[in-house]
Amino acid sequence: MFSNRDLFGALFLSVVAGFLIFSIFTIHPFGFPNTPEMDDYIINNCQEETGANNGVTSVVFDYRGMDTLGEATVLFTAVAAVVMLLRRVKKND
Amino acid sequence: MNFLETILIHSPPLIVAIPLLAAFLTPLIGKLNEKVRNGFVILCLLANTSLVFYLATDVLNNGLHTYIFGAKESTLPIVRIFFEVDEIGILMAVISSILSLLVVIYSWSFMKKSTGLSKYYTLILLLTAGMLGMELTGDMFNFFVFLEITSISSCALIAFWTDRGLSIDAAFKYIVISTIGALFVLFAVALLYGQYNALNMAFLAESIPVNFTFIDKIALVVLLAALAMKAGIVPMHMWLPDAYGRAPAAVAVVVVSATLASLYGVLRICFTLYGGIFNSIYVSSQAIGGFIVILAILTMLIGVLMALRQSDFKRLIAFSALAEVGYMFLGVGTRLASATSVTSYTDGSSMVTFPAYSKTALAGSVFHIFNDALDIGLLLLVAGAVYYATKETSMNKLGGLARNMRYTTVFFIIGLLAVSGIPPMNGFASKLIIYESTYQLNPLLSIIAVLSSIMLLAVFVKVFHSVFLGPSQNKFKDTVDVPKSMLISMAVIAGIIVFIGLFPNIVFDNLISPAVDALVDNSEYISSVLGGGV
Amino acid sequence: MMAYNLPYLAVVALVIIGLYALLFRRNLIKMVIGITLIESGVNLFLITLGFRKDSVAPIYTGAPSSKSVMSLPVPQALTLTSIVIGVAVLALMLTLVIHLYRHYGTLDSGKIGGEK
Amino acid sequence: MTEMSKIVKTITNIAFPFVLIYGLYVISHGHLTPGGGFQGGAVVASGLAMILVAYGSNWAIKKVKEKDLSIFESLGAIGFISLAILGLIFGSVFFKNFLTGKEILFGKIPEFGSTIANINTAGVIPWMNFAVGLKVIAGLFAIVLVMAYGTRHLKGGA
Repeated sequence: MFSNRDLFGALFLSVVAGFLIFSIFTIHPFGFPNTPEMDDYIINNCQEETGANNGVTSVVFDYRGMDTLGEATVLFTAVAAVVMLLRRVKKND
Repeated sequence: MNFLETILIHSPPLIVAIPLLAAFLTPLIGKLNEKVRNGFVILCLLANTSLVFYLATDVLNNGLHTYIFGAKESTLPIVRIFFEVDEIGILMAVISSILSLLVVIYSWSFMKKSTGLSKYYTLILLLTAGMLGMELTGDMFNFFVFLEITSISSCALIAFWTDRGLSIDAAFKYIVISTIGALFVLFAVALLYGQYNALNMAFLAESIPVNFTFIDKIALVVLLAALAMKAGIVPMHMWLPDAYGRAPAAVAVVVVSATLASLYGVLRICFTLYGGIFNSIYVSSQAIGGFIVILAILTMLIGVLMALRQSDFKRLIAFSALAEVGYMFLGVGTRLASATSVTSYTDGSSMVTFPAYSKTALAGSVFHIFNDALDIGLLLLVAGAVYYATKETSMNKLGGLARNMRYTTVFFIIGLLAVSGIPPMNGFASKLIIYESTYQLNPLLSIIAVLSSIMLLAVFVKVFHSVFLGPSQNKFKDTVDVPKSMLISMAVIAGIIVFIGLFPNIVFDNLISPAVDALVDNSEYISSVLGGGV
Repeated sequence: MMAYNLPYLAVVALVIIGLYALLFRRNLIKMVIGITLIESGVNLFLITLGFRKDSVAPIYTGAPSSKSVMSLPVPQALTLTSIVIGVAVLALMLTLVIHLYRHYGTLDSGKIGGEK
Repeated sequence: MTEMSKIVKTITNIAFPFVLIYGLYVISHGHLTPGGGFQGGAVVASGLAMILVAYGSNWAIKKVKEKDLSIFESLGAIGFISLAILGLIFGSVFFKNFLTGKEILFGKIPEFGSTIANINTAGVIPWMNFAVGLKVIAGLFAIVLVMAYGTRHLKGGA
């Protein structure tokens, strides 16, 4: 009663579950990041370098500004895509 | 420093910023009138391509460019985003910018009668920016963001003909596969961040070989699986023929270069991020290499066998593109699988020695990426031209077009010879290198590779006969050849193909082999960031 | 060590349920929901990596006491980006589902691929 | 989507100004309190979507043309990327925060005990917050508007 597609799917699912569970248990325990020196650097001098009180906003707009530029582009692409796909198509080709 | 010097120093971000700025301006300019917008888009891409060429000449002459965003010099715990432009990255950027420039010129008249063109050009510019960002960035999370931009914009472009159910279905398959791949890339980036608290590729490449934990193995497998899936390897290849076959021809060419950008991602992960591992630990490189070689052979065979059965012109070219992806993975797999002996030193570190042919295998695959982007691009543009002139894609209805579409027939012959690797064209050079090197790994591989090339040639000769030769049909009596803008872009690609075909050593020596040297040992990639960047 | 990793189990549960919905369900809307589940699972994983035991949000307004530990800001910025990417992908997929429903009249992914 | 009853419309009229003010607060105080361009823009866009649901898509289509939204969205995006390029021109590196430490608007560096009052800090970040906020408001509302219009004749709604 299991078609081979289901068996293949179940196999794939269990392999991914195995990977996930094993990597979850060997990563650093929750609440105790083991080498947070990059984030400590940001926490300690985000006020002088970027002038923002909010550490996360200083990371979003100044330390990792290119991510947010990519971010704004993703949203711009999605809006352009949705507007293009839902345009009124006249019968041309 | 004169103007050109500053432009050169700031060129990595500008290469990504110019298409983005053009994409944001296009809807506004589109409100003025059509011609101004088309001209503006072509102008921006022309400027961008010349900037890429200018940076390429500088990177090939005096090495790697590093660019830090937001500060002049890097702090010790690397906090900011780095753009690292080395030879392989700029080579892929050259391919992407050439193809997108020619596609925009091609779609000036190919898409003239369609609606929603402002958004169409915006999405092509965004796709170009996404690809170039993927190829230049040196930061893992930034790579994920640009990967996402590329998949969203190419999915929307695939679904451009919204009145056809098949295009929408192809786009839905593409976006589901791309999103799953991107999410697993994000999961692997989160694993690496959780382990080393760093997102910079050079810092990770240096700290991963120090203690190669099991989490790094999982991250490696997840990254390779996700990026190979997006490059169209066998078990998850079904989206590729649908995407290329059912999208407008101009869009299919840009999606080809987006797929090759994901393939660049596989190279970057294999040889830069985990380069230290594959040079020292003998078993993992041979295991993964063997697995990739098997998948590559399967991709080749499935691509060619399915191409034999197709009756639709574009879908046939799509399956031959799938077969070509098999060649590229074959080269990469041979490089990894050919690790022979491990000499372990006293201080516990070990060095894997690779035979001579393994480096040429990788060179063959990088050269084939460069050639194949042009060959498949030309064939898709020819298919678009045939569709533009006759509004027909299934080959049994087509016939006798050679009489009145003279130029397109010439371009098709050039593309046909190039894809199936026949001497005068560029496909031959790269496929010959791949045959040679894989023969030394295992003769069966290169036999299958040669066989599938021959079958590809047979398929395309059949296509040439049924579409271009044969009795001239009355309903195609008055078909005139395609307008000038389409001919120009096809002519440029054909010219490049013929040039590479006649002088392969020029292109190989000063474009491909520095790229392979940059790939094979990542020490220069790491030292330029951690040794205090520019 | 076991007790500390319970939040990660939520991540595994979300990703597995999302994958299950994607692989086994035929209805298009359920597949889109599956992808959103995986999306939120990976975002949750990114956030839980950046937590420190009894820490405060990394914000200096209102002068937090100098000895309070702050949670890591970088994963929160990454999650912000990946949430907006999730919204963008969701909007695109739903637009395609609207078109597929309008063109094929059904949401069953089995009947959609045919030549119609 | 069909129009809602009178009660829903009056409640929306009362609630929308508060949502709008809160959203603009989140955008403009991004560098002081948790929030920023994306979060604030999403709050305002949800307020606008509330109006769209209450008054029905036909009323909304007459009131708001998709063309104007795309103009606002492009302006926001161009504002954001030109701030990055200005960083290149003034601060000699792409995405440089060239306004910190200057005495012009948003130029000061906050000391340790700063409260929510001193908004005049964080250099180019507040400008970027405004640009991204404008873009997110126009973008998300355009998506909701076009989808409402796209599915209008699917269910034969008014």
